[in-house]
Amino acid sequence: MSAETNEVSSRALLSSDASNRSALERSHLDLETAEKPYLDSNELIINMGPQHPATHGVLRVILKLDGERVLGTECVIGYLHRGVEKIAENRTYTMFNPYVDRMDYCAAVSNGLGYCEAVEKLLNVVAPPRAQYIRVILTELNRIASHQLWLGTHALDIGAMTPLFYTFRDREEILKIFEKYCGARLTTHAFRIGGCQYETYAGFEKDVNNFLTFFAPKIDEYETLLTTNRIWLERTKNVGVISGADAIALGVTGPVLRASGVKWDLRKAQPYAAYSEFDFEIPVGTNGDTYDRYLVRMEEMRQSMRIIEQAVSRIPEGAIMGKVPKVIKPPVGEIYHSIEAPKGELGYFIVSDGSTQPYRLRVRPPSFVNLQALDVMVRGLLVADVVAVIGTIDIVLGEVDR
Amino acid sequence: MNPALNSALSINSGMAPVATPWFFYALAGMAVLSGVFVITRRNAVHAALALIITLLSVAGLYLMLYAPFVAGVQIIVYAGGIMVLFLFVIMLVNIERSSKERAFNRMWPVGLAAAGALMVLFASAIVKGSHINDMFRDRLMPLPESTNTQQIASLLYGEAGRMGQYTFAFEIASLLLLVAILGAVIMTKKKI
Amino acid sequence: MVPITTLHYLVVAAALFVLGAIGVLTRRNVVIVLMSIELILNAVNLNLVAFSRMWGNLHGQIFAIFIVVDAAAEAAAGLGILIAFFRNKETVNIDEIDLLKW
Amino acid sequence: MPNFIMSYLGSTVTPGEAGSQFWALIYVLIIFAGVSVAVICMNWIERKALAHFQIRLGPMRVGPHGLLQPFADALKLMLKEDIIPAEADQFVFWVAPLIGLLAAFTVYTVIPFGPSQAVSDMNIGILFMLGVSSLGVLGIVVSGWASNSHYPLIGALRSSAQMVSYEVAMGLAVVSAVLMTSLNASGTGTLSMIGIVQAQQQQGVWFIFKFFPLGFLAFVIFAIAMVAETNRAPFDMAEAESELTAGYHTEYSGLRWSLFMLAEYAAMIAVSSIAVTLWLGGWMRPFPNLLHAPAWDFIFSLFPGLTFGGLAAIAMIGAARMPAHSFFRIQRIGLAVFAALLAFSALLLLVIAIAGRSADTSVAARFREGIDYVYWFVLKVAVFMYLFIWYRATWPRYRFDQLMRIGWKVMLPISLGVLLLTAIVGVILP
Repeated sequence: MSAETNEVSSRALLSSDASNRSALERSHLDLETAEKPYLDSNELIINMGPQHPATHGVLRVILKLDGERVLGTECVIGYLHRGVEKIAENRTYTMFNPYVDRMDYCAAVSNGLGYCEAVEKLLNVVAPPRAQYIRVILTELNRIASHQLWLGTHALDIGAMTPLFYTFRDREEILKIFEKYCGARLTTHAFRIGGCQYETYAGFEKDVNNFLTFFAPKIDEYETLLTTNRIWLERTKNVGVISGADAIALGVTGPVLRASGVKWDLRKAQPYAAYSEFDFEIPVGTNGDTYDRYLVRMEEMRQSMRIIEQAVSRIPEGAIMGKVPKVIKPPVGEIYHSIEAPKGELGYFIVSDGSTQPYRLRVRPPSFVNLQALDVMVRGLLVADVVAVIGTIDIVLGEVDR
Repeated sequence: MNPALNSALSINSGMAPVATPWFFYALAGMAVLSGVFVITRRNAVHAALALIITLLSVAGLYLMLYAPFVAGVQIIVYAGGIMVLFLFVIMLVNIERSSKERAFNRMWPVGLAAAGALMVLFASAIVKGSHINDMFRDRLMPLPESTNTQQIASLLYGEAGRMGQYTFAFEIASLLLLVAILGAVIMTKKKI
Repeated sequence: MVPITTLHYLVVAAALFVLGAIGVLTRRNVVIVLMSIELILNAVNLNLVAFSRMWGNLHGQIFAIFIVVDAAAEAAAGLGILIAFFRNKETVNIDEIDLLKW
Repeated sequence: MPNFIMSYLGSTVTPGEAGSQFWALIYVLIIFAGVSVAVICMNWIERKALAHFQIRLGPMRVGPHGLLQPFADALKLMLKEDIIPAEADQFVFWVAPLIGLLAAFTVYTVIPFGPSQAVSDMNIGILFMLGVSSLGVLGIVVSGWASNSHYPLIGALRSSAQMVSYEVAMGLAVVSAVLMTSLNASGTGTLSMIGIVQAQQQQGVWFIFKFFPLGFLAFVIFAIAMVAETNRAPFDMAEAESELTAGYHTEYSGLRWSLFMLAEYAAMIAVSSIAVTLWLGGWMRPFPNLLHAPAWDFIFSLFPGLTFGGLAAIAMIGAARMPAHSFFRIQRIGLAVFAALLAFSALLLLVIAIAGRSADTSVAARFREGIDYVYWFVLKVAVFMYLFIWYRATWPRYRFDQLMRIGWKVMLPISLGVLLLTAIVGVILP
């Protein structure tokens, strides 16, 4: 962790700054003792979801409203719970690999990368450079795809229908590359413990380069629709503000944290895969509002393109699998490894008892942790802002509930 | 039909409504019937809807009296403005409770008796008035419909640089509205 | 068929007025009492417009417009009072409004 | 033929003014059918145009290019089960869509499609129109309340507050246009819709260009307020699907829901008609005073036929470009028949235009005149309808408090200022 972020976090945790504390205290939700509303009888408890167009799946948010003003929220999760962590205890390390693709299904490649690297760390194996580069390319492509999906649905929540179709059109090109590479579009099982599943197909580099030239003007197209649109500015500026200190205290990571002015990206902070070899910027916001999070993600797409460009041009020759035993039996021990998924820090904590199956596997999903910040962000805002904020946190319920 | 009425109708013959009596009875019946609903419905929203029908019927009666501007004002201000306000307030206050309670207060027989007395008074006034002279029956002056709005405007605002007869009253009425707006805001806003 | 004369309008207006009076005197719900007052004002308006037609001048209509203005003011102020009252006492029943202060 | 039918035929005023109840009824029926057809067309055009904005194809399966989609939709909606929630207020729930529909359709009685092509020319036309269109809000409020559900209630409260607020700015913008009608020799203006258009004709300028930029500002205010008034994007707070699922009609289904949609589109057409009448010269063709020679009349009267001809050509090209595959045979035939129908109407219109070009009193001439008026009016309204779609495709949705802030703190002061300046300029300038 850099000195700068250290300082921020210590302030968040130790300072007795009243406003700072109140924000966190408010976040401890007690629907009964929320402040006295304007008209007693007009206090509504509204159940938003699990079947609601703007909760991105099956999130259920219980809203306590005074008219349209939000007095408190409570997230009810678990509608998509599949017990992924428990399943891990009954599968071998190899067999469990495809399951992680089903957590954040919008960024399946990142999930696989995190899991494979965690197990590799446990085994003390390093993937060969070519595999590392392929991993970076695919992961960054997936980051773009995830951000595209986010942008489309977020804009749709705020009422702009058209960006959704534009982003889906362009996301299709990425999915085509995935499909050609590993046969799957959504739940891409691309990586193996110790390297990659497949060698790149003939013309992979060309496809990726074609995508880069195709996509560069498309980001500008999205931005012409939204970035300077007055309504978009009004809807997103100063909406769902969270300070850097609050964000750190709540464990928020990813673009949400960076938009609050904290320059914290695991690709730079604890470089994994081949990220230390590439030249890219970490976009940082200043206000921590919805608009900054939008800008940060747009810039991240551009930076991802920079990374992919470098990686494709410098991709080394060589093997794609490291030396991994046929039967994976890691030594007794535990490991926590985290990567920067599109939505934030995706961590795997694995306890090994020396057998072929993990003794315990715990996932730290970014959406789950970021979702905590919802209440802090939306208190005092209006119902319309709740959907905007849910959109801007960029949650995937498959990951929240696991 | 007496001559005065005849001449009144003949002046407006260009637009003499053919089925006038029927329209009148329909509108008047609707007005009175929904007036009854207003005061008997337990549910305030039903009462408000009935009142809207009454107001629109009365607007129709204004049209039949060649007062189109008043009819327009009636529709805009009453049906479009005041009644929306009423519905708004009904939704704000808790009507579920009040709709389960007694709809009438304890003194209702007294109130009914007083209203009955009022009705007798009106009836006797109308009967007497129409009995003594046929004033109500005879007089039905023609009013030019096409310049109705202009004439009202010249009474309210004046004409050709002169002040109208009701200009001061009009200004005072606007002051009254302003006071009402301020009063409503001050009373309903929690903190100014 | 009997032609419609001023008398007819007077009868309708009287009926509406009496209905409004009954509403004001017997109902408990303040909102409905306010609505009954609107009914009374309408009855008066109808009379004024009918007389305006009877005498062939527009002064009656002018008065009707003033009464509409008055009704708007009355509704705004009355409903404002109602909201303020409801916030404090949580009732809209007129016979529970029996204190000058609370 | 009976007298009550024939007596109106030579008249140059609306049936309402002429006292011809039979023809008034006929006009009402024509307008009712016309508006319904317009809503059906609008439904198809909106879906197709929106789809093409969004790089989609839109309806393609039901009929050639989805031309029969609105009919399929209507059939589906009519056959659908009509659900009334158990806890709903049955009667009010039942009556609410009708209120909105009645308000939306009653407005059409005073809309002038031509100097005599209206049901009636009321002395208080524009006042009546504003009043009746403001009744539509009652249907929305009441439906939200009767559903006895939270989302509809919030949607209803939102939309009632919204419509009441924007009515103020809208009314002031209308008044500034009405003020402009009084700039004539007698100094008296008019509230009659036909009178307003005739005033524009006499003054030789559409009111949108009058006292530039005052007329234009008033028009812009009205154009914004009318979007808010009809609950369309970007002011569709009342039915914002991402926030309130469907707003006030969440609990409605089937025929009743379609009545809400019908009312919404009818109201859109109605407010567009007000805008066209007040600022864009109503039924007048472009430059009626400048290019007033009979030759110009003739040239402009060819436009309706040419428009239909163009549409027929587009449909024909579409039919020709369909893939040569047996699967598309029926679709190709259907589109060709549609093109033929359009071409036939084009031919008919051209024949009428040519037949009625000289004689001023013949039936053909009267027909040609009427078609011209209606054509230009509908064309101007169609531009607004396209704008409604365009807004919806382009803009995100405002938040409720922002909407109210714009209504009260931006639109109202500007419209008051415009009104004041219009009055001052109107007194000083002439």
